[in-house]
Amino acid sequence: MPEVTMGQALTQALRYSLEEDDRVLILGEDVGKLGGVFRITDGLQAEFGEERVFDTPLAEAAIAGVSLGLTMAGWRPVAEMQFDAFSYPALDQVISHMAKWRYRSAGTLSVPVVIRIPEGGGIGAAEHHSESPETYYAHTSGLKVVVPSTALDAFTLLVRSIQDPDPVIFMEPKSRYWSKESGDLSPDGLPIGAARVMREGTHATLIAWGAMVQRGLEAAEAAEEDSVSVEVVDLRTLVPPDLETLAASVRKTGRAIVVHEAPMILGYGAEVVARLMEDAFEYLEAPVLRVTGWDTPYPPATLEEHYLPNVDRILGALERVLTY
Amino acid sequence: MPEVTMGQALTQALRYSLEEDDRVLILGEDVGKLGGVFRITDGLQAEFGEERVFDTPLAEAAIAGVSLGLTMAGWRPVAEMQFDAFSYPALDQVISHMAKWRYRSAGTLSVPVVIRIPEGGGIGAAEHHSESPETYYAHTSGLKVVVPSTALDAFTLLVRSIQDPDPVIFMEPKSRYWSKESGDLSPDGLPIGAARVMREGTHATLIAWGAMVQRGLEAAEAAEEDSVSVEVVDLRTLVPPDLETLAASVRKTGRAIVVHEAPMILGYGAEVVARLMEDAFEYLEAPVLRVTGWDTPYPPATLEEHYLPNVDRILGALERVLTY
Amino acid sequence: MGQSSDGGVRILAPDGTIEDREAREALDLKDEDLRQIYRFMVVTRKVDLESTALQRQGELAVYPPLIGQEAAQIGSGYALGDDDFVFPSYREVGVAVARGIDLVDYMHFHRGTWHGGIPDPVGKRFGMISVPVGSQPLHAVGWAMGAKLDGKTACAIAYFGDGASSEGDVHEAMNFAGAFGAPVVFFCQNNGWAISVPIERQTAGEIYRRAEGYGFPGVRVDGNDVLAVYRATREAAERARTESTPTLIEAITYRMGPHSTADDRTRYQPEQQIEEWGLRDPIDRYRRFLDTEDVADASFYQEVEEEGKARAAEVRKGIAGAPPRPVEDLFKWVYTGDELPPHLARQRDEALSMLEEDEDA
Amino acid sequence: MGQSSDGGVRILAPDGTIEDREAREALDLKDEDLRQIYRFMVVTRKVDLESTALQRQGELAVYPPLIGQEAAQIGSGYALGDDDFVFPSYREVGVAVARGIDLVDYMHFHRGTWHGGIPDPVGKRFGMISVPVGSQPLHAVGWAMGAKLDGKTACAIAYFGDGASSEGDVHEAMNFAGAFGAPVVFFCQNNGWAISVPIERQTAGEIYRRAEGYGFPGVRVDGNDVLAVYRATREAAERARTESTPTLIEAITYRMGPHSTADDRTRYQPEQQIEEWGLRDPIDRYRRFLDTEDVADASFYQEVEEEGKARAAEVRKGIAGAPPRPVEDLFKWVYTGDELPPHLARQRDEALSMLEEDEDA
Ligand SMILES: Cc1ncc(C[n+]2csc(CCOP(=O)(O)OP(=O)(O)O)c2C)c(N)n1
Ligand SMILES: Cc1ncc(C[n+]2csc(CCOP(=O)(O)OP(=O)(O)O)c2C)c(N)n1
Ligand SMILES: [Mg+2]
Ligand SMILES: [Mg+2]
Repeated sequence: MPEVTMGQALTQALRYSLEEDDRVLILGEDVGKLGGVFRITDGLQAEFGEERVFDTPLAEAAIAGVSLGLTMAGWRPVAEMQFDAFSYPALDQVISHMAKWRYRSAGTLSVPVVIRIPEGGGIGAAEHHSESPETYYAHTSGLKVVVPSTALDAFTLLVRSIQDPDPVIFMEPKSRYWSKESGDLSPDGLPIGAARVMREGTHATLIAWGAMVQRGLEAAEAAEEDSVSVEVVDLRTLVPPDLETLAASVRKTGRAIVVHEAPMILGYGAEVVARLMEDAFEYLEAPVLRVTGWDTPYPPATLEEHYLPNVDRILGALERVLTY
Repeated sequence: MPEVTMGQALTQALRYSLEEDDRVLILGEDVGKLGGVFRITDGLQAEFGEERVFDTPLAEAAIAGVSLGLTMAGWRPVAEMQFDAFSYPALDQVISHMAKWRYRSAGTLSVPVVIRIPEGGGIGAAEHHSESPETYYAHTSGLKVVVPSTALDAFTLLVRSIQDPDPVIFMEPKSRYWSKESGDLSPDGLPIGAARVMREGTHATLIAWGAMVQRGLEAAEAAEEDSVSVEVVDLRTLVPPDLETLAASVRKTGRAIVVHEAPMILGYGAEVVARLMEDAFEYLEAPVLRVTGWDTPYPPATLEEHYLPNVDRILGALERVLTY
Repeated sequence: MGQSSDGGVRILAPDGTIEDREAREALDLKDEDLRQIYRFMVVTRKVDLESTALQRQGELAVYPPLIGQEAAQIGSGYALGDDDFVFPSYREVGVAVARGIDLVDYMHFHRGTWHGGIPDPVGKRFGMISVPVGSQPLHAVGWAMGAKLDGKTACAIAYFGDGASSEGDVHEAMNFAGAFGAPVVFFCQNNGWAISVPIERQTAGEIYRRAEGYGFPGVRVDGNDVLAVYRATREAAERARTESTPTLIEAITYRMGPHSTADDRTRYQPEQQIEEWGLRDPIDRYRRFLDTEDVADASFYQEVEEEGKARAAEVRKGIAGAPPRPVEDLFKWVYTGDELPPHLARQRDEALSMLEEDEDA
Repeated sequence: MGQSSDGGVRILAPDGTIEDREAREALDLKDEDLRQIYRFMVVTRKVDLESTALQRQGELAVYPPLIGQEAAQIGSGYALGDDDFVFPSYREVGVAVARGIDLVDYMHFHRGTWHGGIPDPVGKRFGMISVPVGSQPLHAVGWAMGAKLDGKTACAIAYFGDGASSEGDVHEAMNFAGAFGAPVVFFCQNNGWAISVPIERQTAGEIYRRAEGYGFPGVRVDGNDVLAVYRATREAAERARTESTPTLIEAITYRMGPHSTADDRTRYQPEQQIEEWGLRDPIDRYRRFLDTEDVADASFYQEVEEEGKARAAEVRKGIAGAPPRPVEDLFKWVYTGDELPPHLARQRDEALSMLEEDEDA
């Protein structure tokens, strides 16, 4: 079976999409010759030409706004924001226009834009390069928010995001770019909007997405050594949420924790807890706890290990819900 | 006892602050001669001069960024964003700089900026004029987020926000600008960070802030006719949250709902639910429910009554938690 | 063309006499076009006044009058080709008139029946009504880049105000247009005010000169001279289509009405300034030109007057008392497809059940 | 001053001979100043190279070299007064040298010991290191507006790159500065590249000409001629302080190193271009000038060489192996005051208890 890294799978997804649909365009800062700072667009300009894969001036609001205009001319732009925090200058275009165009035009405009955002910490980067801004997008009605956790699924999700007729914020957990997975890349995997159970378990459910899925799996393995059986759910899509899979797992286990890198206050974990409150209340044997980044700015690289959820903190939270 | 509207109380708070501290400045679009589109800065330029109360060019990122620079020169800027959705172009300056300067400078910079944002719907306005963007700010570590619900408290909270050494996002529930309250304006009311119980009750707790506090009180009154006793808690401050007051009320009543205008997904209600899950789980006799705006863009004026939580929807949710 | 001291290039003097005869002769406008332009200006004026009246009567939620800016809007709108794409702000009823947009469709925006603008913006070549100031030029640039990629010979025109010129998005749009050679005309109506902020406080520069910094031409035109506006836009659109060169046009005009029907301009707008500009009314000026050119007679003016009234009445008839959309429309267009995602389906069901309760009560 | 075809005004020719003698005579620089400028350039070069080495050895997380830009940075930094305030981007080690900033303090940023820049930015008149491209000129404008309100005669100088000039924030900053008459110098180091994007793709315009659109002067200067940069900055700062007139300076220079130590520039930067610019090294050029002016002898050069090495060694000594900050610092400066709000206190307690567990384990 072939082995690919998540980065390679994403490149393949872009190549596949450029080949399948000649209306797909790739734009962003340094996506051309350089292939992006993470090389996700590596080789694509050479292969598909400067008209379909092009560098833009350094202006993120413009990258988003121009992408919108391109959809009006019938194109399907896939825009790259260089890092998480550099997507913020584009927030106004995304919130006021991208998320709302279809609605505001009473369904007469279609907005097939994908914004790719490498996100999250754990790679020792400089400040503003390690944030997890999913809340800003997930709270904005009209967007879809997708976060792959493994290489093969990254391929599926990115292909499907580009095919999607609605705007998709596609968050790439950058600390997992080099993670490998074996198997065939397939455009027909699970759809957007479906969560998946990564590991079955009976005592508690651990809910995560992106880079924290792997961390959760590690914690689940460690727990197993103490004969604790943890079910790990990878959300894959934050919006629209897969309410059913989420509730089903917790109805079964009766206990849950949710893990994410973003700060706690209104991190997506809050939404998970609120949904479980509503959909699984009578099954809950303990409060659903959150293991998250602290409610501080993202710290400098030398301290990030004390900021990001690690296996110990996850095990601590598991213990609390199991012994409640 | 003198009676004031919330709008007047806010104007008074600005006047008081300009008088008390000659480093306080007011800036924004149309805050000068016009007195702001809601007249909150009415008369202040005439009274305090064009150096302390001034119009800016039409550029919100600049209003935020320039405010930051002013703090470095020892000023305490109070900036007005004209409407909720027009604060979005400033999000990058707020998230990447304003919220983080004190932290990033290891405590050597102080950032006494207040950004005033009229927010919320219910006044029949055009699109982009009725949003409730508190989540974007509350999720951003390093900011304080304050929302008054009544005239007198608006005075206290705004004066305290301007005195605060940290950046405060001050959300003004615009549909309540014309609401009246009798009593003396006092800078020494409850501090930032403290919630308040607006009405005591025993059967259920209704948690709200801003405009929804009044709606909640109306619902509580209607419920009383059915002999249901609802406690209404006004959060006043979304960040830092008053965890104690919140938990105490729900530990007492065992049932709760939270009401807000913003969409449900990651509206601040999600955080309230998550906190109650953690701090009041064993007291809960029913799931904590959310009554919110829908997960759609804010609708056109002619349909907003079907979008905003109204007394009927609140009563419906109360009934569900009471009969659970 | 003649060059007024600071009011931009002109063909007509303020009194309607021809200031630049050579330019006038060179215009590619037949008598019929000259009459059509007048017709559009009058229709615009009537519809605009009627819309203000409709707002006063509670039929529109809010309305931003364009009175005084008819020459800027009709002159530019009339200069466009069928395939060219308009990206308006929120004050472009005149452009809508010139482009044959259904005005009742348009007015639903101001009534608050729905958001965003007219249905089928792509088909009608008339983009979303854009309230976030300065946000739409980027859409124009994106569309223009896309049209160019397709080898189309069409241009986009982005309308925005003097206030909008301060926004970062407008700068980014112009720089992108220059860098990509996007076929765009940036049309700035400098009407002297951004709500209460006069142009002198908005910028210390001259807006049209911004173009120099992006490597393409900038022109200041007398925005109350419909022929000068027409000509400048025509040239700019041509340059865009054939040379992929953007142009920034700054049309100097004046906001004769309040910022919107919600505005109290007595707080800031000097009476005298309004009076002065009242003397430079763009319709009067153009009519004096038509009179001297002898392309229209009394019956034409009479007919236009009637037509203006009729169009205004149509708008009233179409919009007054128009019912709100059904509540389920709240959920329909958040995402593509008839089936709502589960979280939204729940909310739609709740909203509809509330309605039933209301009906039952 | 002389005017090169497109490389900006100069005093020195690329070979270090004096091209504009009048301008050279008019400089307010004593021999000591001339030597000090050289000293700063050499120190900067040495510290810069050492920092790259430190990164390669794992002592810094990432480092953006400024090699090739020493004249732009020292020339401008040296032209400032004590009260003037520097607002840097992330590549201004040279400016820090010229301003007497503690370089170990500075390098902690690149080591990732802490964020943001040096401690006490206000006291040191050296603002936050700003990674979000183009975001800092607004802070400069705000500070300058505030200083002017206080009647101070000081100016702010905002450093940014050619790439940054495309960001909306930079436009808004310049327009505000013009509108408010803020005493600011906008100093753009056009080093030809924004990571992999060359200036020709960044904009179709010339950056210094943007100033015209904001109503203040723009100057293009040869950024590898330290005297020309000094002179342009000196004049701009003076204009800012005494006339409240901003200036935009575009210094044409070249990024001789990679974008940062994480960059692979072989993918995009033409070898030949690097070689060409290598011949225009700003330090060599200035040294040739010093030689002909006879203001320095061999012992001076020797001494400067030693000093450069010593400063580089100091940086190494101060930064290599520097321990991380204590974990409780994670929570200290989110808000003012020793007492944390309850939600943060909980988290701090959890973080500290995890540490104890680690220690116990
Ligand atoms: C981003 C943004 N900020 C503020 C507003 C509020 N606002 C609406 S119109 C306006 C003034 C616009 O002036 P100008 O661009 O000159 O256009 P005009 O209204 O004169 O046609 C303002 C401040 C807005 N709609 N969008
Ligand atoms: C807002 C933002 N977008 C993107 C980046 C990523 N980035 C860092 S430096 C850089 C290029 C900057 O080029 P320029 O302004 O010319 O400065 P230089 O690096 O050449 O000194 C980019 C794209 C960023 N830091 N901030
Ligand atoms: Mg205007
Ligand atoms: Mg550069």
